[in-house]
Amino acid sequence: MHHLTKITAYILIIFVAISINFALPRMMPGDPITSLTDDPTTGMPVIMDEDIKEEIRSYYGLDKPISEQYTDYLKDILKCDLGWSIYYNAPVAEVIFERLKWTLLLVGTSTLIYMILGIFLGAVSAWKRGERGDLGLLVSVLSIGSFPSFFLAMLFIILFGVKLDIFPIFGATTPFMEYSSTFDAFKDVLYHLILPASTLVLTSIDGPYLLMRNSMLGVLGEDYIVTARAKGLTEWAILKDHAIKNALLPITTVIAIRMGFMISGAIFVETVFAYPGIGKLLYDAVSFSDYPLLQGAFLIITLIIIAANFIADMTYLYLDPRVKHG
Amino acid sequence: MRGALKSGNVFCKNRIGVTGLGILSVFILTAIFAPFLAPYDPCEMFEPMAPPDSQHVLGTNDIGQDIWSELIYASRISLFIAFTTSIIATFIGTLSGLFSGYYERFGFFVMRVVDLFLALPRLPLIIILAVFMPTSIWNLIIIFVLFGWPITTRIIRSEVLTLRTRPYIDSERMMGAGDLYILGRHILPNIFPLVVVQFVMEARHVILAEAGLSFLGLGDPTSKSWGMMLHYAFEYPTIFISEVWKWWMLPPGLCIVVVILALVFVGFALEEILNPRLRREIV
Amino acid sequence: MNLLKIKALRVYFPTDDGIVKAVDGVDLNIKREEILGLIGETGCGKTVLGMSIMRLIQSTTLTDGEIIYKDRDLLSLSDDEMRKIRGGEIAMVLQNPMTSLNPVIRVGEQIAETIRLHQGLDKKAARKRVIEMLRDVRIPDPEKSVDSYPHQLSGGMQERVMIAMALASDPELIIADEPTKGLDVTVKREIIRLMKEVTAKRSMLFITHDLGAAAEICDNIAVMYAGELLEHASVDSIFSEPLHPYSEGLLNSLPERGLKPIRGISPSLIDTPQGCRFHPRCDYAMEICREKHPEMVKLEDGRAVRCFLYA
Amino acid sequence: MRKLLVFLMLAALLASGFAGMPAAAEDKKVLKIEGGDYGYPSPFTFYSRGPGYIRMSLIFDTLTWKDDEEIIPWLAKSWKSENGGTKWTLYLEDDVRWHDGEPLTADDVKFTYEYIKDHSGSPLFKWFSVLNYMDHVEAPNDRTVVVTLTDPLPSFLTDFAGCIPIIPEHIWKDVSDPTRFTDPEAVIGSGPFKLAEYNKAEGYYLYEANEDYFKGVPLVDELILLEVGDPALALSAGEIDEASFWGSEIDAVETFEADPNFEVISGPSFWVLKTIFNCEKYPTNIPDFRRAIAYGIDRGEIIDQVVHGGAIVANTGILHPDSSWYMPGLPDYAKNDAVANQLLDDLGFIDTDGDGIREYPSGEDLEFELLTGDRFAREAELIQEQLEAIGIKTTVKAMSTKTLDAILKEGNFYIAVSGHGGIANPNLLETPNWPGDTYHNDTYDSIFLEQETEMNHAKRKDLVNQLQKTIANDLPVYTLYHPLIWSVYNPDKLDRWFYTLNGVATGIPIEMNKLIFFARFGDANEDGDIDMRDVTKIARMICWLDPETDAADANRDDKLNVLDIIYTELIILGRV
Repeated sequence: MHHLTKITAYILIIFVAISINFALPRMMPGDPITSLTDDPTTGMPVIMDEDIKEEIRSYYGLDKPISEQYTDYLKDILKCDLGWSIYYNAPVAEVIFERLKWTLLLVGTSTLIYMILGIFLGAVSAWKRGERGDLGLLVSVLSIGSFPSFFLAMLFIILFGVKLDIFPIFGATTPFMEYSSTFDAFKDVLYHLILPASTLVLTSIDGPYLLMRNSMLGVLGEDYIVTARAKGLTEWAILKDHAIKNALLPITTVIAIRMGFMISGAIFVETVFAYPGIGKLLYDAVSFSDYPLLQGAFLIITLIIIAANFIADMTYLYLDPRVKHG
Repeated sequence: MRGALKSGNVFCKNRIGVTGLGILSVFILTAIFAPFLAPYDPCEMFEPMAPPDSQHVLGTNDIGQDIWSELIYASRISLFIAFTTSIIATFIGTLSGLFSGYYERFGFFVMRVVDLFLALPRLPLIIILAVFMPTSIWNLIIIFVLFGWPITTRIIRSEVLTLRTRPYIDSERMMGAGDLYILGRHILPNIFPLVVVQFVMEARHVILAEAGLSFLGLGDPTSKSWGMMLHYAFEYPTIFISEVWKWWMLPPGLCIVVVILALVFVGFALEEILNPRLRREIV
Repeated sequence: MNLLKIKALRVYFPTDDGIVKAVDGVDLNIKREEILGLIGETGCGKTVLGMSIMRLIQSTTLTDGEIIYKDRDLLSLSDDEMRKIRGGEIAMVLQNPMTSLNPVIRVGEQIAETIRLHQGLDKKAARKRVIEMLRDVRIPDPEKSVDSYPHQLSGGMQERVMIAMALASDPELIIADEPTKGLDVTVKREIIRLMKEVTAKRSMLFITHDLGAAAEICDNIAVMYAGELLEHASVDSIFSEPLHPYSEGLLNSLPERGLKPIRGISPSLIDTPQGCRFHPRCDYAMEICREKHPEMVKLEDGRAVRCFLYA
Repeated sequence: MRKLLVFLMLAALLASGFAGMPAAAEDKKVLKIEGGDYGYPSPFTFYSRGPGYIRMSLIFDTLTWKDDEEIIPWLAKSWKSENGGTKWTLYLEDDVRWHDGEPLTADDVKFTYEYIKDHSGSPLFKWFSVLNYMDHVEAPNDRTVVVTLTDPLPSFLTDFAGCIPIIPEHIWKDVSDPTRFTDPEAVIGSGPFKLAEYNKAEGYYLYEANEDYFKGVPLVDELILLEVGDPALALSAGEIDEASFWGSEIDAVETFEADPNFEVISGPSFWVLKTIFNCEKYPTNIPDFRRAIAYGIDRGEIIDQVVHGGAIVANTGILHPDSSWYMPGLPDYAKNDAVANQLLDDLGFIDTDGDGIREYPSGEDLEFELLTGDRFAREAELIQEQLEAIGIKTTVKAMSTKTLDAILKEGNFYIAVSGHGGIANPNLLETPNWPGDTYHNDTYDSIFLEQETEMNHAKRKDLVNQLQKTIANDLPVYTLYHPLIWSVYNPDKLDRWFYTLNGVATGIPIEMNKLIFFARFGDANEDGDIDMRDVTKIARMICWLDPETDAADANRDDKLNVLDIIYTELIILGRV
């Protein structure tokens, strides 16, 4: 029953997201055809007569009544057809999915690292509450978390890409490298991933760190910790067996919300590092008023975030027996 | 009143909070007295791309404006956007949080709207809106407010929900006190510290978001904010291969970092006061 | 033969508003196989006293005095040595089982933890032992309950789990901190009966503000007020003839004795009243009570009382 | 006399060719260029922008092409026009083969034109809309194509024959939706390169040289285009061998100029930044008011301060000075506040309340919003300052280019700053204040229509001059500057970069013309290769063959035979 309402809620959110995605670009000024009439790279205008414009409009289905466009849109989404990108001149789904893997790699790796690291540091900090180590960690984590991701990315390029010249400064792979083994390919991808991922990790770590620290401080004040201590358990055993699991509970939901932030952060990091992900794509789509692509990228990002929420909810159910059996 | 004094006392003992507040006041004073502090009008043009010297402490930018003066004036724009947005967003969020916590049916609808806002990716939406709205400071503020209130609403509401069940609220109600009276007289003072925390957190968020949007070139290009300075610096073709970044990119970036850090410190200290569990001394 | 001797124990908490003197010069002995009730109003420092024996008070506290357990001063033991005693030789039943059991760990595991730690049993043997323990504390269907989560059990059952947990390593001394708090009358009675049964041949410090429960289970009673002991006597004598006006007041507040509360409120542990700490609420207060702090007076029948009426 | 001279030149050329015998086979030569994703480089899937076309043009050939000076033969070795420019006969090169080995024939050309015209509903419009002029096309034999047009098209050789890529009939005949055909066959062309790899997500292209190319073997074995975050950084780090810069990026260019490892060439951008006036709204509908503003604006200061000298003062007649259609000597409205003030005073816009801002005769302040695209906010701000000096108050309002375009199209503005490219060709003069459309002048419009179909070059040029003159006098727009563009390259990798006459194809101002991959005349001494461009040029000079003016020459075929003979000789000598 509980699951059912949850799932209904998610379906509703997806539906609303789809509707917003549909409506938003259409409420904005500027004819999508306009974007076809000039060339942002060379700035060369193309003056089209109305007939040609009409033809293009009908080709993209922009001449139909809004309601019909909407039902068509819904139908297409069910068929996994996100439309045809005006700018990239290719199916939107294809354009997105080619880039999606890089974003997922970037965001996934970063999320994994910063969550584990943040949770670990938060736990340590809470454990050492009020001591020198806690204060040091707290101030360092808060400081690094105050860096806008693009600023840190720029500094990284200057420091590691230019001054030290030890990391690549753009792209996700070395172009046209012929890898001798899968391991080589893996190494190359990793090599390109390090700077962007570090940027995301460092600028996001304050979230889980603070949460874990607070949550942990809360947990450490709970009676069952006193019980555990009264049993004669070692401090480490108390931390490991009794505190962390409880402290993690409220954080799982936050992981999902942070996932959304991460994808947003990826827009900056991907832009600065020229990393071929969906964040950069979204920005490009926006600047070229490519409605189908914009809608598609937006929808996919929304779906990812909703999926992350869903997974977090499920994880919460799994972790917390009170909800599972309640 | 005594509670407020005590909070103040705890705050002063909190070194992190005091540091944050100190830094913040320096920036606020800089913003207020910018015309007296800046050696030049930030729009006045000199020789472009001059390196730092005695005339221009941080050199000049790509169109010959004094970067030091620009930096000082930028604190105005950045802080103005941040504080205005936070005030409006926190105000709306607090009101809707109060009423939606107090009136269940109203709250149900508000919370669905809030859920929706929170389920949608905030930055991408802001980007799209920013692209199509003519870029002006006020439009930015509108956009940020639009996405700023839901979080406050949710937090305030859950606090109101717990406060509402307190016995003294019930007794007030039994004694015939009006809803508005109870909200204003009993609930509002209790949630006020939380509102302050929300305000600080929202300000932090807006500074980051404004800098981000400006950086992507979606801010108001004619306004001088730190994000806009970074945008122009990033656009400059030799920013990475020359030494220009040291005086053009680093200062505005660090200003953003420091202001955000100050806000985080203040917010952190406030949260410690609100949440006695986090306080060092457990009584 | 004393199992535990507390000598001049002081436990102070420094706070923003001043120093909280939660335990302020307590002398107390617990004999082997004695069940000693520690009674007093909420906030009088009795829980802190229990916690100090276990050394479960955080490090910022100022602690002074001696807690001698079998010739060893618990306060001067190393953390490791203390850990071995905790849960092994001295066990504790905390108040409020609802929050004292870890909500995300199965109760069986929570009990087994103690067994494995102090008796070195393996997982399987520990589980067997846990089921026995659950049977001992009369939890129905122990094979099934062992895998329950705390929230799936009723309050009474949770309390039984707490008791089982305390008994798990066969301790010599149990410190029970208000184990019957929040339980309804019938359940309370069952728990008391159970505790009486399981503590045969053991010593117990039974901390409570429930005089009825204390009367039922305890051999002796110590009355605590504002951080210090006011009276120490056998359960029969104190219930038949309370000496200290505070003890009398406590008894009079019982429903069966007319439900008369003591006037006034418990003093703050920061600014304790001059002279006798109880004098502002005392019907028999004299001039001397305001000025001088009374000492514990040992009476010939083994009772002790801190009151100028008996000086 | 002239003939003799040319023979001498040719002899010298051949001699020098012998002097420098070809070197031994070296390692694979790889050239890496700044790129980015511009679509799968088939003629129907590249992104409809200049760089996309360039990527496609490496694989697909057109009938004619352009170098830095003129139109040159390509798949068509010669041509003639008849019937007042409505009938064009083109003779194809003999032994041209597709990448898959099939021969390229006149039928392929006929198929291409018909196929693209049939599919014009799909978004192929931009580069191929000129096919609307085509009435029909015939292939009387294997090597001859005859195109019949509905109207004369003076730009046939560039916009039609020089722009539409020829596709193989045997691959495309069964493809119903070319925009969704992305099989490997879709990039089988006849061009100097074959596509080896394409990565859309990362914006990488890998091209391999077509060893059997009818014009010879390209100078590089592999060509790589890749997306880099920061071109200047990538160039100095050696990640790429060439990158282009634009306008205010001159600072980066100067860094590279000082670096002996790099060479820099500069070219025209065919791009203009302009102040657009709304000629329908008071007071910008008053020509003198527009002139006053023009006098108030100091274009030199804008170029110095904002662009750092990386631009030239614009032609007030819009067309770029490097375009062959440029008309010099138009009024330039050099900064002159006195004239500006006089004009404004005469119009009755006088500052009566002494606040430094003029008032309308009605008493309201002379105050506007100055709209601008985000990228040109700094220029707009400077203009704002300059106009304030002549008592006109403006507020800069910056917005995205798309929004600005939409507002300009609606006509909801007074003054805007916006820019566009493509000003090599007169067809851009159709709506001079594009993207606004507020300038209406019947004479102007009729001259424009007339020049569109005028086949006589001199006459057409005169008409275009009239258009430019009208713009410069009427000022529906006041042009500000033309940015310069630069190509910075590593000469060790390839040093033949140049800027194409009026831009590649229809006017893409990009230095990557496929001719750079072949030897040039002047380079013969260096490595023994000779550019076939120069050969044909010399041959054409010998034969007095000018494709543009002598298209209908009766002795043409004889002349072509001579050309063939020389060409064959050169091939035998191994110099091509």
